[in-house]
Amino acid sequence: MTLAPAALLPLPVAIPLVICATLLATAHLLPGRIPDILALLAALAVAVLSAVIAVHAADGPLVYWFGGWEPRDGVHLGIGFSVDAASGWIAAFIGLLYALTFVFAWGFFDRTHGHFHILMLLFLAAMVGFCFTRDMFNLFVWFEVMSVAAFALTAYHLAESSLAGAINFTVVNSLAGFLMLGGIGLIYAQTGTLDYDGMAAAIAQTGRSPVVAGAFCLVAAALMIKGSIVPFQFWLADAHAVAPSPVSVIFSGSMVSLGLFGLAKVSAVVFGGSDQVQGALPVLLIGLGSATALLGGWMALLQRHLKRMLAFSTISHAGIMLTGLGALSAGGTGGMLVYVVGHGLVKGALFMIAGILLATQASIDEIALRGLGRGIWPAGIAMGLAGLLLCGLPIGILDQGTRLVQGGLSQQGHGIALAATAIGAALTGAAVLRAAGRIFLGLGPDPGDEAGAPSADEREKANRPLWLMLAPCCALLAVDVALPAGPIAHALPRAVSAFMRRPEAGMLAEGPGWLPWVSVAAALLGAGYGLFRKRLPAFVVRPVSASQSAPTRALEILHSGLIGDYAVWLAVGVAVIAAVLAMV
Amino acid sequence: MSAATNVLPYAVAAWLFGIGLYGIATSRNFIHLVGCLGVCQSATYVLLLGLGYRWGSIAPIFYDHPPGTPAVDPVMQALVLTDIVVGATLTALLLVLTVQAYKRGGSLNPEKLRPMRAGGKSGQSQGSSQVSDGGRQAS
Amino acid sequence: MSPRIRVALLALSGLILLPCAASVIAGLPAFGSKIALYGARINAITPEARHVANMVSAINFDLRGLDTLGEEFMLLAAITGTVVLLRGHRGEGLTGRAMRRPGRAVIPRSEATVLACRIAGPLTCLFGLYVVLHATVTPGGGFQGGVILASGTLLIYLGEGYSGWRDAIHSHWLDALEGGGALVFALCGLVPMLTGAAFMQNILPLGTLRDLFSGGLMLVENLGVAMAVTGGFTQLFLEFMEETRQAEEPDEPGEESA
Amino acid sequence: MSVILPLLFLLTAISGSAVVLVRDPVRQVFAIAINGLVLTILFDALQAPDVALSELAVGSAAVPLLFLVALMAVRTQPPGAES
Repeated sequence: MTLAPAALLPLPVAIPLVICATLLATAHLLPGRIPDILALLAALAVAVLSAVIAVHAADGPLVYWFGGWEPRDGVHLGIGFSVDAASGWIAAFIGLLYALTFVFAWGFFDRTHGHFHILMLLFLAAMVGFCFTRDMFNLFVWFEVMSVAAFALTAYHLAESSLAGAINFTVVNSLAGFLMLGGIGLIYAQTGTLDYDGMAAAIAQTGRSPVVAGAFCLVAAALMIKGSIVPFQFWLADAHAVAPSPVSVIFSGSMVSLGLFGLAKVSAVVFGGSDQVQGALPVLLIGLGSATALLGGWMALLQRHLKRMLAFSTISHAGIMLTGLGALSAGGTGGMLVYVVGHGLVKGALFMIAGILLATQASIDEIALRGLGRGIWPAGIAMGLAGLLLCGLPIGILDQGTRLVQGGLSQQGHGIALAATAIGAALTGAAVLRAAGRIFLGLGPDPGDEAGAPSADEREKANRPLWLMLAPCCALLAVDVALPAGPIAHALPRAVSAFMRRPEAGMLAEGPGWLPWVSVAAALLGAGYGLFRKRLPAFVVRPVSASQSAPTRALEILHSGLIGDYAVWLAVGVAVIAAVLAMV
Repeated sequence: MSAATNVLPYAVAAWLFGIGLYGIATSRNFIHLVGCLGVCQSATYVLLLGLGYRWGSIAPIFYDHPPGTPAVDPVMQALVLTDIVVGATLTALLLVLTVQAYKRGGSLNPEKLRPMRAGGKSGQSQGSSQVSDGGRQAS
Repeated sequence: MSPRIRVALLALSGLILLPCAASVIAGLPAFGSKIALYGARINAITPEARHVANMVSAINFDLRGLDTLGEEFMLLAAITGTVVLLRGHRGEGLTGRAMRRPGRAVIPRSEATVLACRIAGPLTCLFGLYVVLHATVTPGGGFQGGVILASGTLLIYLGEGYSGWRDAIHSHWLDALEGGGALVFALCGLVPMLTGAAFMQNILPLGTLRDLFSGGLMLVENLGVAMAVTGGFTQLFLEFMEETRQAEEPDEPGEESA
Repeated sequence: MSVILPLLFLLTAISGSAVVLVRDPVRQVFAIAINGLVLTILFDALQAPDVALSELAVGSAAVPLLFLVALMAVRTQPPGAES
């Protein structure tokens, strides 16, 4: 038993938990650097163990029953973990992201008796548990642990905007938790079990049932709130913009996409047998995903507060991932899984650059920082590269994910969604490149619409040498560029078939090769327009600014920061999902 | 048992969630808002325990009754227990955030206390009132 | 959005959701007609398999122990977060001793209050211990008992006053209690693995049904939860109380003597 | 038996609504405590003594207490004292 690879499954969750309980119990006894070291080791252990599990899961999912409660007579009595290769690799990626974040934050939180590390390790354990579990209520538990750790981390700076952002985040995500629990209650009453496979079997036998549809509506809404899909996206910009930069790395790099990962798993595995749900999914996911990709990209372009800009870019990319899911094909889902990793790597690196600027230049405002980045040009190179990767420069794993998503979309004939993914990526890339040009090259002395965007002064402790902060950032980008495309493309079809519990498809289709280049060109054009507006002839500038000012103002009004508005949008979103489900 | 009794618990759960959401949407005081969130949560308790109940059954504790006596669903009760812990932790965290936000922003009204706004109080002008980790050390 | 638009939009989505909710409710089994297979199955086999009378405790500590592990650490996250957020501006060094505001009169408590709290405090703690220890036989368990125990320490606050409370209870001990309890629970999962069993497999002798010491490993886990919850909630109360002591202005009548 | 439960459900709906509709936070604390008590009785009637016990400890004691302390902290703190 101990030698079987399946016996490893509890460890990536248990190790961070044990270490964080130990840290808390001995908090006041430990000398300064011990929490840093222990946290780093724990994250590395999680990454290595998850990778080992993923390798062993290549031939089929590994299953583990907690407490030895294996199913008896077809009834699932206990909680199980079931890890396919894709889930294992995602967990390994999360462990790596945490390890590099701990390096990035080395000594940053040394006055808090390891409390920061305790919260981060809990966050890590919850994410891994979320990836591995095969029990619906257990999924909810990890969802909530993740949320509670995130709420506290968001407000860490204790400034007015970070507290208000944290309150919005907490209220909206708590409502998400309640919706999810309600959905779990319904599906449990209907199927009499909490195990994914048990539920799937029961749902497949039920046929069309309003209870199943209602349960899916509630659970999907909850996971979309976590994944910041329109119209649930409002909390994200408030929270990610104000969290400390190491925390934002985790939020944008893994928490948001994990919500969509959960949605992919639940809709493919649990609700795979419900024709009603499967019929509604393309409409719902393609529609909402495209809207999210465009809105997030547009909002990103309008920002001057760097972390807020990156937050909106995360929203846009979450939309792209959702469209990949909406293709309902092996290619789309596989692309989405690869995209999660690639996006996490690039976005994590970008938030680290924002943290570097906060620490070295004591500002996060694009316009205030103009030209101030010249002294730290290596960060500028990293930011330029990350911006190009973000909009689709055809190298690296993010590009591979993009192509697969676009391949899935074009195969299913979703032309509009295909355009939305290209435009969304181009807009976010343009925003990042414009900021990089302004900060590190001193271009663009005359800001356009972004000058009217919200901003706030912020500083982060400048107690770390530049190389220590830059090294994990470059490591993330290097991993993104260097991960070999060939083996991934080779292993993906099998991994996706295990993930979706479907028969294996052949090689996955890739999108048209010119599309990423179009995105890159559009991003460069957009960034150039933002930086050289003054030098362009008036007949170009005037219609552009005239046509964008009205929608810009409307969008700013929508993102009001008022929790009451967000609650209403939440109800609207649930109503939209319910209406689509009812009409199928 | 009438038809109304058959659906009453579920209707009450839906009602509680709805009115809690209405309270959140219209609340003008963050502490009041946290209370409304608790009402939304009590909807989940009512739904889950309602789904786990069976007429004429005992509590799932076989102390006074021998094992085998028909009992209600213990799984739902275990889920609600976890849910109550979630509720308590969320309430505590939100109240802390509210108290701290009140100290910084001087108001409990969501309209006045907003995250980063273009024309808002926490815009450019605020200067050194932002407390960063470094600032915290000095204080 | 103005409040009126907001309510209108909410009403509109409510209107859309109403028929959907109605059809879901109509599709559910009638209230009180049946329970799920999973629960019925647990009721049928657990008393024999685990020798415990309380099914809810059996689920929380054995069948679905992993959920409780997650829940325990959720509590730990929330309390750590609360401490970080409340102490952030107060400074860590000040938390060790009672803060007394100069110029703030200590209003003496009435004899009756002190006496009542001195009687009620230990009684509450005793009841909490009873609830903790009878987890596997009667309603209650580590969580409920832990909250009651923490409330018992609050009665010390009412009886002995703030500084008495701070003298009696140290923040570090509470951290140790909370973290230690969580650690005990997590180790209850890992230690069985060393013997070749599954994570959190109940490998201890199970005792006899309806006996105080029935349930094997569940008793240890229950104790861990009780420790973590007692430490956690006491810490929570302590930090919240500290918050009211920060006043710049003279005291609020009734606060000290409450 | 079949009369008590529906009544308790209705009472829960009423006391929950009261928590929302009482707009003054100080009075709302009492509404919250009463709501916790009503839920406790309902849970006990639903044959869930474990849940009732925790709702009694958390919902009608600990949570209202936290609300009271938060209100006290807000009242003793002059607005904007930290900035």
